[in-house]
Amino acid sequence: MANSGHQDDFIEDKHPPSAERGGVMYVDVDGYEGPLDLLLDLARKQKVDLVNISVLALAEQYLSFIDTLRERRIEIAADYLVMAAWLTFLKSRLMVPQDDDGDEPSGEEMAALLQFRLKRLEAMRDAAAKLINRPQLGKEIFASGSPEQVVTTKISEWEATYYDLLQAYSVQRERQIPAEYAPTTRTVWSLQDAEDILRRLIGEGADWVPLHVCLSEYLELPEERATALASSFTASLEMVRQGHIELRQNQAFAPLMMRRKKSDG
Amino acid sequence: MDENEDHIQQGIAAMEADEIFARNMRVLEALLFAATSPMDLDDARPFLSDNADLAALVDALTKKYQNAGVNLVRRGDGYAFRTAEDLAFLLRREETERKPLGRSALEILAIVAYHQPVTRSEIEEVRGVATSKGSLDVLMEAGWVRMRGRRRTPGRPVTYGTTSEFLDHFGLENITDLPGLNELKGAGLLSGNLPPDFAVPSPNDGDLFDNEDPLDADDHGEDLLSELSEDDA
Amino acid sequence: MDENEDHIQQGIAAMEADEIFARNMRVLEALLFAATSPMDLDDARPFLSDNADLAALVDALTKKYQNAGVNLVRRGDGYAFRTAEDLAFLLRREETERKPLGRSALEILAIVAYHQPVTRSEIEEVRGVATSKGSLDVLMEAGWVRMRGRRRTPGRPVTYGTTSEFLDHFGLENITDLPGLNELKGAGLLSGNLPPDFAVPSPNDGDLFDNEDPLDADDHGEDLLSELSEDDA
Repeated sequence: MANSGHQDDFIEDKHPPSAERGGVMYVDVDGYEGPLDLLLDLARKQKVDLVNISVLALAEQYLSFIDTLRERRIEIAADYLVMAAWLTFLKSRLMVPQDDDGDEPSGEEMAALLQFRLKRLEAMRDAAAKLINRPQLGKEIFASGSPEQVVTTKISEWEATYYDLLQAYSVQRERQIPAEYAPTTRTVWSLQDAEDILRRLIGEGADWVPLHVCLSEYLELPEERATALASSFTASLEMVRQGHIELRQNQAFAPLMMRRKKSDG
Repeated sequence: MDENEDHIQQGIAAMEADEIFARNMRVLEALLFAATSPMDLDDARPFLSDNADLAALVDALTKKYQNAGVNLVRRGDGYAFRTAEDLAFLLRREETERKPLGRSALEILAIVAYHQPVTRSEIEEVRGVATSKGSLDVLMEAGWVRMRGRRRTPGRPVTYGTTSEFLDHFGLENITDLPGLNELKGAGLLSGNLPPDFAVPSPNDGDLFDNEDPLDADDHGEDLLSELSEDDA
Repeated sequence: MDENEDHIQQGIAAMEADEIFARNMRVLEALLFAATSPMDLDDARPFLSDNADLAALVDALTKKYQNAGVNLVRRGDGYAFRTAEDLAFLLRREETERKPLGRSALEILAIVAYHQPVTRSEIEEVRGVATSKGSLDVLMEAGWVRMRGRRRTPGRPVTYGTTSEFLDHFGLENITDLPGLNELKGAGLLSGNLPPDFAVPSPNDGDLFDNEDPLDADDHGEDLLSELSEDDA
């Protein structure tokens, strides 16, 4: 797809105009993307394939370009100066005959490395141009213009059990039953009540009296029977302990007899 | 000789016409595919050969896609490729979300079930609290509660009842299978201490009652009186 | 008799198989038409018959659309319908949504594409200049470049690669279809600083390399070392 015309447009159009006027090259260093870019541009001006380029000539052009900038007191980024130093070194290596100590890279090796880097950068630029000149999606190739969306409908499924339902009904029906209850007061004899009653019933007489006969009046009321028996029995034991009365039972389940204690005066 | 050449010329012309038609069809196909909305065929003209027979092209393209997964269909003034109708299910996904029914919705459902046909204000009477419209909506959306009709009383309130889906969900054969007072007591759901006049109604989810009117087709249950009172509030 | 019946049975089975295949093809056709970005065929499985032969289906579908205005194309791991490439000139429209890439961003894109997985300092090595932070961001925002992982070397630099959207945008079936890739490989220009006679790596936009670690979920590529040096500058 990529034709060289396109490619050149794309690569060159944003480069600053560089021109030779009266033998002096005016180039705006700001227009270059770093020293490698500048070197590549200079190399192209040799109008030969990068393989056949004269690295020595290239280094000299670069260095003189940097010198020009310095003379004109243009500030130069450090990158460019680092490259200048490296090229100066390369130049000396290329011009001075080799001593074969093998440790340091030879001038030829350094030149090959520079060539490699220039070739690689150029290759990437060509690749970028080829890429951008391919038919692109949305420009020359098109996807479906009105894709049909997948519609997801959410269905809420409510969960409730039969028991939940019946309970909800019962609970709220009961909640609404009018609160007109008459408090059923259970009669409970306290021990003190029982003691008072026993004292009253025994009276001043010192005869043995069966307890259930004393209480007969109360024992007939079914709701009081249990409490009357239990409380008065417990109270009577207390009263025996305190020495107010005496208790007697002839045999198991026989009537419980009680009387005022004589000494209790 | 002359006749022969004529035939050859005609043959070439026919071949060319076929090729042009095929090319126009491809272009139209691509344009319709890439169009963001149904395409007016006239918009394709600039891309086609002069005097292209649009009707014939659309016809051929429609036929080509007749049995495909995608059909060429007319939409308004334009044409567009659309998924074949019998494959529409491919574009619809359903997700079911299981959620427990909220307490108040459950209570309302229970009252509707037992007391149907029941109006909203009757529901509120039993519950002793105001019933939000949303809860009834949820129950209707769940498919368990329906509007049966309108009570023939002032304000003509909507009456609610349960549906057959309700019976299905709770495993009831008939609405009368709902346990009565004694069964609720027996199950321990109602306590023994109920006032003598406490009653559990026998529910009815069938025909309209005598005091119920059917809903008109365009009656969606908007309640004039309650809307008004809500507006006032 | 038996033999005859066998033949009939086989005939019926074959017919059924044909019908099933045709239906699968329509379903796949509809799904691919309805999607904008390339679809992984496995995503179609739930809608196809059990054990459908995906490769055979795609093959048949590709052939069916071979000469149409719309083609079925492979894009990385997925497939998509796209307008035919030979209609590119006719259909060409100036893209308005995307700003054209700047020179340096495009150069970086190419380096990432051909050298991936590649670190920022490797990109800088090729270009001989520091990479402004914005350039990679633009490419990632466009959806063409992604952070793949971290190289298992000192400093654990982030590695970059291209995305499936990159393939789709530039109409590449696979990353190995990059234009001029073989020539570049042959010339040893993809080999970093290795001498040309070393084994030449191929770009890879898929799985991590042995010397790459995956990014953690919360690793957004902030590079402590490079952030620091940028702050210092």
